[in-house]
Amino acid sequence: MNIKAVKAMRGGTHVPSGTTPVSEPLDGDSACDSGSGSERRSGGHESGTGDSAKGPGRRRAVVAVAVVALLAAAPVVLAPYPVSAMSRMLAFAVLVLSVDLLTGVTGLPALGQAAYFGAGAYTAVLIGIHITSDALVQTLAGLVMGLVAAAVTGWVAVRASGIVFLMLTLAIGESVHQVADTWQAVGASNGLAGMPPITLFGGPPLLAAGFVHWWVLAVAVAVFAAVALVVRSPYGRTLRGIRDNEARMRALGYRPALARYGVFCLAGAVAGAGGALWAQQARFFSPGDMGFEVAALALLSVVIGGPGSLWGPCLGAALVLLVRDNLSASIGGHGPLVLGAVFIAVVFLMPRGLAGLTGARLRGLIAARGARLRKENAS
Amino acid sequence: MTPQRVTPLLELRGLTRSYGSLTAVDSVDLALAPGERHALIGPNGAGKSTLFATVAGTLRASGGSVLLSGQDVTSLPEGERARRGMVRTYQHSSLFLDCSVLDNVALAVQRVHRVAHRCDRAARRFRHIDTEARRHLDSVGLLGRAQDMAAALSHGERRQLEVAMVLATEPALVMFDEPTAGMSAAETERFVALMERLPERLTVLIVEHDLDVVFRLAERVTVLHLGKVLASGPPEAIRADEAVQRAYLGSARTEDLFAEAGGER
Amino acid sequence: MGVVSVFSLSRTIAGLALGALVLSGCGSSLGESDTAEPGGGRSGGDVKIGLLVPLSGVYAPVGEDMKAGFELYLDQHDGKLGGHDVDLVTADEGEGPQTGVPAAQKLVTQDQVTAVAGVVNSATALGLRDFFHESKKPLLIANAGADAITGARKSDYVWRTSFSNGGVSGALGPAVAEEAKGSVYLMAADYAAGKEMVAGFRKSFEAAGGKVAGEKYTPFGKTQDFQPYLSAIRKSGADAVFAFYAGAEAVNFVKQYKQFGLADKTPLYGTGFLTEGGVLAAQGKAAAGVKTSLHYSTELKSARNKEFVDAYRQKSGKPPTAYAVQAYDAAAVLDKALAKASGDSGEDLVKALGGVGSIDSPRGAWKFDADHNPQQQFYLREVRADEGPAVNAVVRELD
Amino acid sequence: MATYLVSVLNGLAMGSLLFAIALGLSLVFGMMDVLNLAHGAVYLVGAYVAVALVADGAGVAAFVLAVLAAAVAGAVLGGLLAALTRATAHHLDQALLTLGVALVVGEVLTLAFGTDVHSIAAPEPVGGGVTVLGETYPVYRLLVIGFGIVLAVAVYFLVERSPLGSLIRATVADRAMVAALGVNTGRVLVGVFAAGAALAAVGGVLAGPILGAQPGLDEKVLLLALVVVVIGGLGSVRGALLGAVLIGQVQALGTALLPQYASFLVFAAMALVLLLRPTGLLPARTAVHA
Repeated sequence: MNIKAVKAMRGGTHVPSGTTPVSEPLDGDSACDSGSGSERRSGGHESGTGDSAKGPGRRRAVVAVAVVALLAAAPVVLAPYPVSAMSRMLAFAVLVLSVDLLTGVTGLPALGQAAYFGAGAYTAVLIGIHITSDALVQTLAGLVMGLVAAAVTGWVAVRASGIVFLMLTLAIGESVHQVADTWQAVGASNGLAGMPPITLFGGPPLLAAGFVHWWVLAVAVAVFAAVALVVRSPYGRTLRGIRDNEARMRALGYRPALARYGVFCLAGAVAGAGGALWAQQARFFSPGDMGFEVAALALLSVVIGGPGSLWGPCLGAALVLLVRDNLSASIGGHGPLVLGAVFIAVVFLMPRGLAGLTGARLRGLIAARGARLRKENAS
Repeated sequence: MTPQRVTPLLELRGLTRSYGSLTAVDSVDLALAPGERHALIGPNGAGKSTLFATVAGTLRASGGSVLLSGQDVTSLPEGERARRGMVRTYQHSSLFLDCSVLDNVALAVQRVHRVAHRCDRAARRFRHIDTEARRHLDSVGLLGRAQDMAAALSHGERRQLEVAMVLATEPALVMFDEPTAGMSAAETERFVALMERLPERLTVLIVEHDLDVVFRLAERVTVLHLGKVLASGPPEAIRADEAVQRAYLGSARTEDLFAEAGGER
Repeated sequence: MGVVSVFSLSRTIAGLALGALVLSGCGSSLGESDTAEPGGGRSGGDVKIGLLVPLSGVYAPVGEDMKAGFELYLDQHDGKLGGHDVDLVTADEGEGPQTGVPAAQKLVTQDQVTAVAGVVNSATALGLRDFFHESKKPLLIANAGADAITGARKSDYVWRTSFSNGGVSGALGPAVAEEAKGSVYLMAADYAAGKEMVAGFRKSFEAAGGKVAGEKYTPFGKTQDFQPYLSAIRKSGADAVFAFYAGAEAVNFVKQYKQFGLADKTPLYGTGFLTEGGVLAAQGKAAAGVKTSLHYSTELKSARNKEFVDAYRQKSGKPPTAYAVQAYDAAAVLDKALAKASGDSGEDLVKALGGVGSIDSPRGAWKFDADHNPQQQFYLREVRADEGPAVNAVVRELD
Repeated sequence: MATYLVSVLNGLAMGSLLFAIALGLSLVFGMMDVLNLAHGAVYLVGAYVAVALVADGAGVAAFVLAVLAAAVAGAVLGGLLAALTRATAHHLDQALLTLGVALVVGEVLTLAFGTDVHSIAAPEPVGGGVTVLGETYPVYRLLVIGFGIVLAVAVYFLVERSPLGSLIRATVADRAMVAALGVNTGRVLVGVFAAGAALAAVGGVLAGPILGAQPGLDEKVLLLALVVVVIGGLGSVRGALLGAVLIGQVQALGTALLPQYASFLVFAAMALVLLLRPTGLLPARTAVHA
């Protein structure tokens, strides 16, 4: 959490970040340019003028294509359950992406994204029951509802940063959850059931898990691409600037609260789309699907995956759901034990999260980590 | 040059800042003509830093006013002053350490060019931002390190990057807060050379301990003592001023006059 | 690496992978019916049954009781249901649909169970309804009480061996109207079950001429201190209180009801969950005198129940609960239905479920009504804690 | 009116417990920037110590013994957490680490004590009730209020008036400066971490007769403590006290006055405070970089 910023705020004084010893090049996928930044660094001293990231960029594109191809191939070979589990992970990964936009890219630890996830999901279910089973309409409506909900509530949170932001988003999330939990029109705590299967472009209902999976995958990939674009755009740079040194941004003439409000709304839209996807694959939504636990797991997925990287948190999302849904029952309901052990292990074994685990970087990380520890213990 | 005839770029009128009963800056009047290189000196505790911060908007003034090109900016926060062309550097470099050197400068450039909130294209597609940022890096001699993390820069290089960032906001007035503090002799030499290359039209206010640097760079010098302006004028006049000598000697901190500032970091 | 070679390589890999996957044909999820795997459920005379109960989260104590109840039935019948050896697959329902729905889907589509029993949470049960309805697999709800499960959203494939919320509380209404001297204050946790419990009670209570002094819902799962509500009850001048709570909230409510001196003056009524199982053990003497309605009590005098209580005690070391009985009965229902079913499919089993007739249960004989809900006897129980551990003594049968 | 006064009294009892629990969380955050998400688990350890030792209503001596045992257990856990969190400098990683510990500790407690709700009886002599303003009020809660007052005074003298306290406050304000002065901050930090955790565990014993012990209680308590800390101001002792009293009242008096909004009150109060004063009501003094 951006505690530096908290400290700066509470004193009302400027804490110069230059005094903190953060001088390790390897500290972070928090790094600028979540995508190409890491290659830049591991690439060492390239000329610095050309497109030095071309080689790794291609390799990444190949990996991305392969991953999407494998995900797309899943319904052909796998039985319904693993496929629907993958759809669930994808929908959850979209929620995690929205948290990553705030937490990883902008440095705002968010615990309230489940609220916008829920807003999108309820919208999709209500449209499915009462208006149309068209998946595109539902998803777009979910996205818009997430955006609107974030725009309406976000102003409360974006003035703050650090743990204050965390607590304000928690308050938003819990309040919205409470409303859903007691509001009869959306089924209160029993949730909204009876959503018909989705259709696409006027086609037949998609009952089979495989077709639903393809739809969820397509939307998830589109959202991922959109978020990746934002992260690489000038706006993404602005957001990273806020994360790194908000006071300096202000001194440069930026209005950080405005930029934060923007990304908050954006993240709300992404979460809303994720909620719509979740509802479409489950054909049901209840307050339990948007509670504190969901928000916390989404934030944890980001931390596990490596904040700021985009694919790391997605992998984190898959890992978290895998542990919770599949491992828990097989060890007599002690899923939390495994989850806790995973958290501890991640901190000690993967200091930069899953995203830190790219081949050559691993060795460097271990060396850098040793150096950092020595330095800290010395201070 | 007679700054009184044209509208001063920066004008302070009775600027005061107090902490409770302590008045750190006591009705300071000062005017900087466009393009002027002005240095602010004084013994430790003279109120330089407070005056500097109050002018920059980092601190709120308790009284008096700050005018930029004749417009009152006293009530504006630092960021708004920056948008009007008045920027400062920080004693302890304030950079985006987890971003590349190029990104540090690009952040300043893209704000000025009003693309800071564009997210429809990747940043590198905005070629003019890139070019502009590299030009500023080149001007401070950091182009070769454009792709490195800011955190990997040495102390002196960080100062250079600060300058590049500040220049990239296309300011009318740049305020340097003890820019050479903690620099080695060689770094200081490079820095002074960099300062001497700054565009002519740029107005500069510099707070500095190293009087050698001050007398090389400044066209006019203002001496602050106990929060008040003790003397103001061309470097030669200040050097000869007896009151100034007394103030420095009387404070029993002669070393401040000629030695590099110690204990700043 | 050259760009061209990279791309062609990737194409090759993708092509190979896809081809291999298609050829292997080890399964697919593109069929219209998710579970049309012939013979998957029963091979070689075995039958696979899914038990979906919470093993983690706040409902874990309920889940444990249900698991013990279901297993007890199997133990008593040599691990057979309807003559088939049972392969029992237990899954963790967790706290809500987030975990419960995927777990049930796994049981049906992955483990290919013939039927699923369990489900504590009503939202999970309602969320699963369409899935079971379309998969044509029987789901035996052994706890979740939402009225809609066997009401507005009933399905041929969803059956309930427990209760409906409105049924349990509705049974108590006339009794309280008769016993309480004046008006009654209604309190419940603020969620769907709480609302249904109060609504069910209120309806039959007012029909029997009862008067309501006030109605309050407390934040569900968040209320630890009931003092503000207890003061409001005192101020309302109510002569009795009807309350619905379960788990930790039930413990705190009943204990504080006693600590703040209400128990001595204002009788407390509720649905049986207020004083059931581990909850009652934690409340101890503080619960003495609390009167509740439920379809079961360990203190039922029947021989069938005595035998059940002894066997259950021997197995798990503590007295049984209504939750255990509900799961025990789910096993009994499956036993009968599997014996009668003419084939392997869900349709066959559902047809057999319609004909299981009367179930000889520790709670007393019961049978399914037209909505697949148990038609059963409710009892008025009163907590006695004079000597030994507190128990729910049976006062009388409710009608 | 009397009804509301009883609620105020009750709010004070809850506030006393919250203060004991939140204090360590606040100081650890202020001094080390560590958001200790295992704080609730430490509390629950204390509660289960009480379950193990005095569940069925023991005498005063046994209760005091339980308090001491919980303090020791809490201190050990706190020291362990302090050592663990020093292994990483990244704040999100530290939070993740402490959350991992919280989950493991919670699960181990469940394995040892089962999933059932446990209640803990107040010590025999104070198990009854007295009449306050015409209503019966449990004596034990009055004692808890007394404990809160004693604790507040003791902490005030320790932190605001003693040399150790000035060191603690200086560390909150500017850790680097204190370290530069040659003070071994490591020992102070571990000490405060352990003491804060011990206090939370003691809170678990003392809250036992009111809240009992069950899996999941750690999360609820942690959430409330976080709200208290944020409202009061991170790292501030006086802030933690004010925040605890305020949240106690919001929960008791607020619920009595606005029962229909009970579930929103705590978060609404927090949002309101943070919107007006983002640094909390009584923020700790930080170093001034002029």
